[in-house]
Amino acid sequence: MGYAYYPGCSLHGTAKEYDMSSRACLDFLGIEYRELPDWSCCGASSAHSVDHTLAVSLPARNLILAEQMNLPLMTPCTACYSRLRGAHHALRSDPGLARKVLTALGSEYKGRYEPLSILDVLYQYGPEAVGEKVTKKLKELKVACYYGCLLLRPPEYADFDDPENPGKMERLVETTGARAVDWPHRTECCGASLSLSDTKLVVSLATFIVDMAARHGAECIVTACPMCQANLDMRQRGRTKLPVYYVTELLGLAFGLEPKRLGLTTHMVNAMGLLRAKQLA
Amino acid sequence: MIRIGVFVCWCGSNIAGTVDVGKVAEESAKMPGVVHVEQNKYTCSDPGQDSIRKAIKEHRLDRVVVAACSPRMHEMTFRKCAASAGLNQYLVEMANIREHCSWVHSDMSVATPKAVDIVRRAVAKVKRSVPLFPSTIPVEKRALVIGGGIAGIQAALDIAEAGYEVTIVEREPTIGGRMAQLDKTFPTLDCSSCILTPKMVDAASHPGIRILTCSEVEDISGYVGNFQVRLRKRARSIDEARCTACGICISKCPTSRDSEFNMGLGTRKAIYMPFPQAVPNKPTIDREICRHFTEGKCGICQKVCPSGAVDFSQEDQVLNEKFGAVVAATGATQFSVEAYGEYGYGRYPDVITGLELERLISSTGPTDGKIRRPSDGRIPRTVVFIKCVGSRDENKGYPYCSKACCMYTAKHAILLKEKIPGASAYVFYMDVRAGGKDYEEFYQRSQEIGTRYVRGRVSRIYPLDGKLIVQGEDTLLGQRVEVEADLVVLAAAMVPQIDAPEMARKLGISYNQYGFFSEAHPKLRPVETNTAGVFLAGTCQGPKDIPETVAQASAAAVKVISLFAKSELTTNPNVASVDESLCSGCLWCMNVCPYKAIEEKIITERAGKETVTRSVASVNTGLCQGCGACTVACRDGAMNLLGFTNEQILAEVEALCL
Amino acid sequence: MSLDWQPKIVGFTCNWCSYAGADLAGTSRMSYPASVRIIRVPCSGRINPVFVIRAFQRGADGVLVAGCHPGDCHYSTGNMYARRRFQVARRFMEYLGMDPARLEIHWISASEGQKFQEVIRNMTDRIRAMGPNRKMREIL
Amino acid sequence: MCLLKILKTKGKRRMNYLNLSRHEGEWLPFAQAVEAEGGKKVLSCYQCGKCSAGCPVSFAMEEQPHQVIRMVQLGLSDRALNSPTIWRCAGCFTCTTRCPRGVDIAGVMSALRVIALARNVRTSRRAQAFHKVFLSLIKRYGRINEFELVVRYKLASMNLFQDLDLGLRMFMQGKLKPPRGIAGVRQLRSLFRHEKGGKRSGLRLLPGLQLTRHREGV
Amino acid sequence: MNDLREQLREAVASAFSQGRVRSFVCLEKGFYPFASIPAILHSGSEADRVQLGLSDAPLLAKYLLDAPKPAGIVVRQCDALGVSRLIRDRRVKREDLYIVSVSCPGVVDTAKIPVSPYQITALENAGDALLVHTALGRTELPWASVLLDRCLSCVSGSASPDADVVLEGEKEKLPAPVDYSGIDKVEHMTPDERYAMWEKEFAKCIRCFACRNACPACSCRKCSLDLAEPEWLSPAVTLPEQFMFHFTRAYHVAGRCVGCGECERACPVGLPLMKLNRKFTRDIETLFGVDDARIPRDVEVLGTFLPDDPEEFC
Repeated sequence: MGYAYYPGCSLHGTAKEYDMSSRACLDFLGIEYRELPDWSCCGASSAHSVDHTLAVSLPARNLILAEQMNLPLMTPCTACYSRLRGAHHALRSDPGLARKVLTALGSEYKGRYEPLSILDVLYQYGPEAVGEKVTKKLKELKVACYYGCLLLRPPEYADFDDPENPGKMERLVETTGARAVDWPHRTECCGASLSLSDTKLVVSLATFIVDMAARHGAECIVTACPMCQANLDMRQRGRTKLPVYYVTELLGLAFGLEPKRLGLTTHMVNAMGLLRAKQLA
Repeated sequence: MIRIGVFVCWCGSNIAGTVDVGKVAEESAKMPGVVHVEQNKYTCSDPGQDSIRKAIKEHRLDRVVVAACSPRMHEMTFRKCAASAGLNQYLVEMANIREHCSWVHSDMSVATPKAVDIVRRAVAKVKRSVPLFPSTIPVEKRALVIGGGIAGIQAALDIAEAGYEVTIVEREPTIGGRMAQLDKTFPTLDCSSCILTPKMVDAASHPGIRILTCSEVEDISGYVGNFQVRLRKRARSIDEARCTACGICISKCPTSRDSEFNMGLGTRKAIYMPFPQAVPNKPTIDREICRHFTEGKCGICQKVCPSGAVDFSQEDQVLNEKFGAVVAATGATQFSVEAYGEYGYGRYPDVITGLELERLISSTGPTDGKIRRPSDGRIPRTVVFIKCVGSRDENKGYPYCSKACCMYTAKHAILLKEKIPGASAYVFYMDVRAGGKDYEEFYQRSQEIGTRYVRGRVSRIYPLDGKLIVQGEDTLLGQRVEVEADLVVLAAAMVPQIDAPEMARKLGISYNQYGFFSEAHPKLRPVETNTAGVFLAGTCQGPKDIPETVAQASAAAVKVISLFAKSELTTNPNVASVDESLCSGCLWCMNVCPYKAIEEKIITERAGKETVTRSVASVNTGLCQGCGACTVACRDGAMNLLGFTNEQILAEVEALCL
Repeated sequence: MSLDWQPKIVGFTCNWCSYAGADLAGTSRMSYPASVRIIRVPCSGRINPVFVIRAFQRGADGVLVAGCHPGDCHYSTGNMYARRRFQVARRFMEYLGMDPARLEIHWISASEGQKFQEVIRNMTDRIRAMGPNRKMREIL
Repeated sequence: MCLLKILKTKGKRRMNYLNLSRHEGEWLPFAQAVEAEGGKKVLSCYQCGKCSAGCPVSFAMEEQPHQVIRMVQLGLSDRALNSPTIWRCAGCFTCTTRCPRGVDIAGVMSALRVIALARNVRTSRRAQAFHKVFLSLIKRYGRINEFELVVRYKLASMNLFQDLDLGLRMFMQGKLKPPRGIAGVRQLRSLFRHEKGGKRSGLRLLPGLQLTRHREGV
Repeated sequence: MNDLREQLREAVASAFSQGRVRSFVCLEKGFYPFASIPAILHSGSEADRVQLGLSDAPLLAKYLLDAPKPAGIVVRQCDALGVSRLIRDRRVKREDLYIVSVSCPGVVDTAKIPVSPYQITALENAGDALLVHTALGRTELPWASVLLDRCLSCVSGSASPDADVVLEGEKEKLPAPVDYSGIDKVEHMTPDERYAMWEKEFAKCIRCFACRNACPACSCRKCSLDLAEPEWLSPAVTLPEQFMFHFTRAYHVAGRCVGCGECERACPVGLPLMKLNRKFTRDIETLFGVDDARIPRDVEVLGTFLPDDPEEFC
C-alpha cells in the first residue's frame, strides 16, 4: 500500500517549505509514498475560468497516472485537492464529459480511489497515533487553525470536514500539545486566487482574518493551503503580525525535526521568532 | 341454461326519435341467449318496471338487459326492480342507447345499427355475469383520535358532541400539544393558553371522551368500521385516581433535567407536570432519571405524598380495542436547525428558535415572561429574526413553505416591542406570505411599530465582544448588511414527526416525500385518506396554522360522524378476487393496490405425494374499492374484478367488433 | 374508400370521468360520428393493453382509451399506472407496425363533454382517411 | 447600488425602461450556455441574496453576485459578461455551499468567465492576461513555474513594480526557480488542441506505458 | 481458468458436505467436448462434473424451479440477474438458495464460430482471442467476435455481490452498454415496413413456447396464454393470433427482462425476440429514467409511477 504523492506546482516554488515539511512528516511517520511520475499542473486556479472541459482534463491526466500506479492520489496542496476531487467527481457523475475527456486522453478511468489531502492521510494514520509520535510538546502555543475554502467547499466533492464548523485540523494540531483557539473565521476566504490580479482587495481580506485570529488570542495561524499561507503571510498589514505555519511544519517540530529541514526559515513573516520565544526551536 | 330478457326503451321520443326501436328489438331477439324482448315507452316508469318483473317470472329470465339511458342514471333503479322480482341485481346490465346514441346522432340509419351493437355488447357481458352479493359490515361506533394537540382535541369534541365515543391517544403526559407552548396567537394576539385550556378541560370532562396520555398506538389492523387497535399505556407511576395534584412530590423531588415543554430553556423534576394547566392534571415519574429507578434510592415523593398515590410498581398496560374510524392528528415538529452550521445554533446560546422564544415570552415560561437571553440573562436590545430556516431550502432543509412562520415572526416582533420598549427588531425575509383573514394587516402593523424588514437571507452569524454579528444581504439595496444583535431567533421549518412514516404504515395510508400524510384527493377529498375510515387533521398532513388546523379537525370529525350515522356499511361486491390455482404469488398486485387491500396468504396443497405450502395474493373485500389496477398487473390472469371480469370485457370487445 | 364508410372505434372509458364525459356530451346533444362504441370499466387502470390488441384483432379500426386527468383519479392512482402502461404499450404497438393514429389515449373529465365530442370527431376523420385497419386483423 | 440603478446604467433603453421583451429570445439559450459550462441550476435562483451576503469580496463589487444571477435569468448576456463581478469572484464556493436552491453560484461565475473569454469580452485585462500567461505556461512546461508566471504576468498587465520586494526575497529563498518541462507535455498540448476542436487524442501517457483495456489492476 | 474451476468444484463439494444444499444447479460437459449443458447435482460425489462453461452455457436460473431446496447454484452476472428476477417474482426464496458466484470472461457462442461444431476438437481461451482446435489445425478468432450476444452487453463481468461464495477469475469481461442499433433500424422503418417485417417473422413461429420456457421472467405457475377461459390466445395459429401471442409475451416481460437473450437462443425458427424485449427495455429506461432496466428492482417499473412521469397524452 502507500500513496501517490502529488506536490503540485506551488510546492515546487513559493511553498517549498510545505513540500519539505510534508515529506519530512510522512518519512518520520513511516507512511509510504511515491511522487507521481511526470505529474502535470492541475490547472488551478486558471483552467476552470477558461474552459470547463480543460478544468477536468488537466487534473484527469494525473488521476489516471495514479490509477496506473494503483495507488490513491494524495496532495498537500488544497487547490490541487479541490481540482483533483472536482475532476474525479465530474468523471464519475457526468458520463458525457467523461467520454470527451477520456477520449482526449486516450485512456479510461475507473475512479477506484478518491484523491486525498495530506490531512486525510494523517487522519487515516490516526490523530492518536500521531500524538504518540510527538517528542517535543508545543506547550502553550496558541494556534488559530485556518481551513480556508478548498478543503471544505463545495461539500459536493470537497468534503474534508463540516463546511461551516470544521474541527479535524484542531484535533491534529492539539496532538502536538498546542492549544487551538476557537475563532469564527477559520473558513473565511482570504482571496488568494486574486492575490496577483486584485492585490488591494486581498490585503484587506488577509489583514481582517489575521486580526480576527489575534483578537481570539492566537499567536500564530496554521493552514494546510499554500495559497492561503502565501497570501496571509505576504498580504497581512495588521498591527500584530502573526506567523503562518503549515500543519506539517508544526507537526514536524513536535516530532523534534530540524526547523531548517521543515523550511521554517523561509517565511515572509518571521516564523522562527515566536518559536524561539517559546523555546520551541 | 342462460335466459336473457332484453327491454328496449323508447324514452318517449328521446330514443325512439332517432333509433328504430323496433329494429333494435328485432335484432336483439336474434342474439344468442336472448329468449325474450320487449319495448316500453318509459321503462323506468312503474308500468315499465312491472313489465320487467312480470317477464322475469313468466319467462324465467336469469339475466336482464335494459337498453335505455346511462347506467349512471338508472342502473340502481333497474337493479332494485330485478331484485324485487327475485333476480340477483348484478345480473342486470344496461345498454346506453340514449346518451351515447340517440342524443348524439340525428340519422336513424346510423343510430339504429349502433344501438344494436350497444345492446349486443350488453348481452355478451351479461351472459358472463354471475350473481354477486354485497356483504354488509357492522360499524363500531367508537372513534380513535391519535394525537392530543389542538387538532385532536377539536376533532374529539366535535365527534363526542354528536354522541359517539371518542378515545384520544397522546404520547406525552398531557394533551395540548404545540399550541400549549405558545404564548399568544396571531392575528388577534389573544393568549394561547386562555383559548386552549378551556378546550382541554372540556375534553377531559366530556363523558364521551376518554383521554389516554403517556400512550401510543402500537398496531392497527382491520378496515373501515372495524379497526383492531393495540395501544400501550406507559406506566405513569402515579395512581391517577388517588392523586390530588397537590404538587408536594414535585417540590420535594431532588433530581431534575431540561424541560421538554420549555424547549430545554428551563428544568423540570423527575416527577413532574409539563405545565401547571396540564390535562390530566397529574404528575408523571420520568423513570430515566428518577433516582428510585436509576439507583434504587430516594423515594421521597412516595413518602411525602399525602394520598399515597405514588406507585413505583405500576407497569405498562396493553389495551386491545375496536374502533370504527381513526383520526390521525399526530402533528408536526420543529426542524433541527443545527443543520445550519453558519447560524451556529447549539454553539452560540443566544441563537434560538421561534418556539424557544415563545417559551421566553410566555408567563409560564422559565423566565416568567421576561425576555432574557439564554447566555447571560440580559434583556436583549436588538433582536434579529431569520425566516425560512429549513423551509424553502432544498439544500439544507425542505423545499416547501412552512406557512405559519411569516405570521408568527410578525407576532414575535410585535410582542418584543410590547415586552421591551425601545428594543429594535430586524426581520430577514425573502417573501412575506400573509394570505389569510386579517393577516396582511397584522404584518403591516408589525412594520408600523418599527420592525425593520430586510429582504434577504442571512449568510452567517458569529459572536464578537458579547454581540452576535449577523451578516446578511439587503437585496433591495444590493448591499451587504450587518446587524450587531443580542439575540437571534430562527423561524424553524415545520417538519413531519420523525416517526410519521412508521405511523403511516400502521394506518395503511400513504405519505409524501417529506413524510406528511397524503389526503385522498388534493382538492376534493382533503381530509380523507386512501384507506376508508382513516381521516387527517392538522399538521400531520402539511404545515398549517391554528385556524386551518381547527377547521380541518372539524371537517375530519364530520366525516367520522357521517360514517357512524350509518347502522352498517354495505360493501360494493365489484371487488377483486383471486384464482388461487393460477396465482404464482409474485404479489405485484400488492404494490399497485392503492388501498393496501391485498395481502399475502399462505396456502397448503397436495402436489403429488408431498403437501407443499405456497403464498398467494388474497383480497380484503372490506378494503378493496374495485378499481381493478391489480388485474392488469397480474400476468398469470389470476386476479379478476367481479362485475368487470376479463371474460366479460373480452366478450364485450368481440361483441362490438362483430 | 367511400366517404360514408363508418370506421369502428372501440372506446374504453373509466366510469367516473370519461364515461360521464360521454354522457354529458349526450345530455348536451353534442353530435359526433356514430363510429365509437364504449366499453365501461371502473378505472383506466383496469384497461389491459391486451384488450386493445384483441379489439384490433377482431376488426376495430381504432381504439380510444380514456380516463380521468392524472391527479383526479377516483381511485387516486389508477390512471397513473395506465399512463405508464400505455406509454410503453403504445410505442410497442407502433413498433409492431400498427399505425399510431389508430390508438389514442386521452384524459377526459366528467365535465368535458365537448372534449369527448372533439376527440371522437378528430379520431374518426383521421381513421376515415386511413381506411379500414387490416393489420393484426382476422379476415372476417 | 440598487437593481434599479443597474437597470438604468447599461443596455438598450426606451424611456429608461429595460425592455425585457427584447431579451425574450435570449434568456433560455444563455442560461443553458451557462449551465453547460458548469453553472448549475441558475434558473432556480429566487434572489434571496444569501450568496452576496456571504461573499468575502462582494463589498468590492459594483454588482452583487445575486444580481449577476438575475441578469443571467433575464438573459441580459452583455451585461452579465461585462460585469467586473465575474472577475472579482475568488472562487471560494461559500455561496454555492449555502445556496438554498442548490445553485452553483461560483460555478455560474466561472461559466461566465469562460464565455466572456470565449467571446473575447474585454473587461478585465488583468485577469485575462493572468489566465493567458498561466495556460501558456502549462502548455509549454506542463507545470506552472511561479517565477515565470509572475514575471510574464507583470509584463502583460503592465504593473511591474508591485510586489517587487516580495519577489526578490522569494528569489533569495530559492522559491522562484527557472522553469523545467515534463515528459508528457506533448499530450497536454493535445488537450488544448482538442479544446479548439482539433482531432488529436489517444496519446500515450508515459513513454513505454500504454494503457490496456482488460488487464487493469493486475 | 482451471484453478477457478477447481475452486468451484470445491465450493460445490463443501456445500454438500456442510449440508447447506440438497441439490446444486450448475453446468456440465455436453455432447460436444467443449460445449456445456445444465445439470442438477444431488450429492457432493457428483461435484467433479461441474464445468465453468467456456461456450454455449445456458442461463441456469430457471432450473432452480425444479431443483430440490435448499438448492445451490453457480452464477455468472447474467445468471445472477436471472436468479434475482426469480427471487423478486417470489418463485424462489433467497434463504433457500446457496449462491456461488463466478467472474466470467464471457461465454463463447459456437454458432458464431465459422467452423462446423463437428470438426471442433477443442476450444481454448487465450486472453484476447479464442483458439479453435480442429483436426486440420488451429484458428484464432478475436474474443469479442465469438461471444454470446448477452455478453456483449454484460452488466458486469465481475462476480455478483450478494452471493454466498464469490470466486474471482483473473480475467473478467468488462461491462458494456446494450447495443440498440437493431431497434433503431426497425424504428426507422415506416409502419407498413415494420408490420411486413414482423408478419414475415411471426409467420415462422410454430408456437412451441420455447421462448417462454427459457425465460427467467416467464415463471408463472400456469401461463395465462394456456387458459381456455378467458381465451386470451386462441390455439388457432393465425397471424393475428401470432401478433397477440408475441405482444403479450413481450408485454408481460416488459420492465422485467434481464436481457439474457435465452428466448432468442431457444427459438427453433430464429425469431429476433430480443428485438421485442429490448424495445421495451429502452423505452422504459428513457421514459421513466430507470438507469438499467435489466436489473430487477423491489418495485416493478410498470407496477409503480411518479406523479411527474412524462405526460404525452392529453
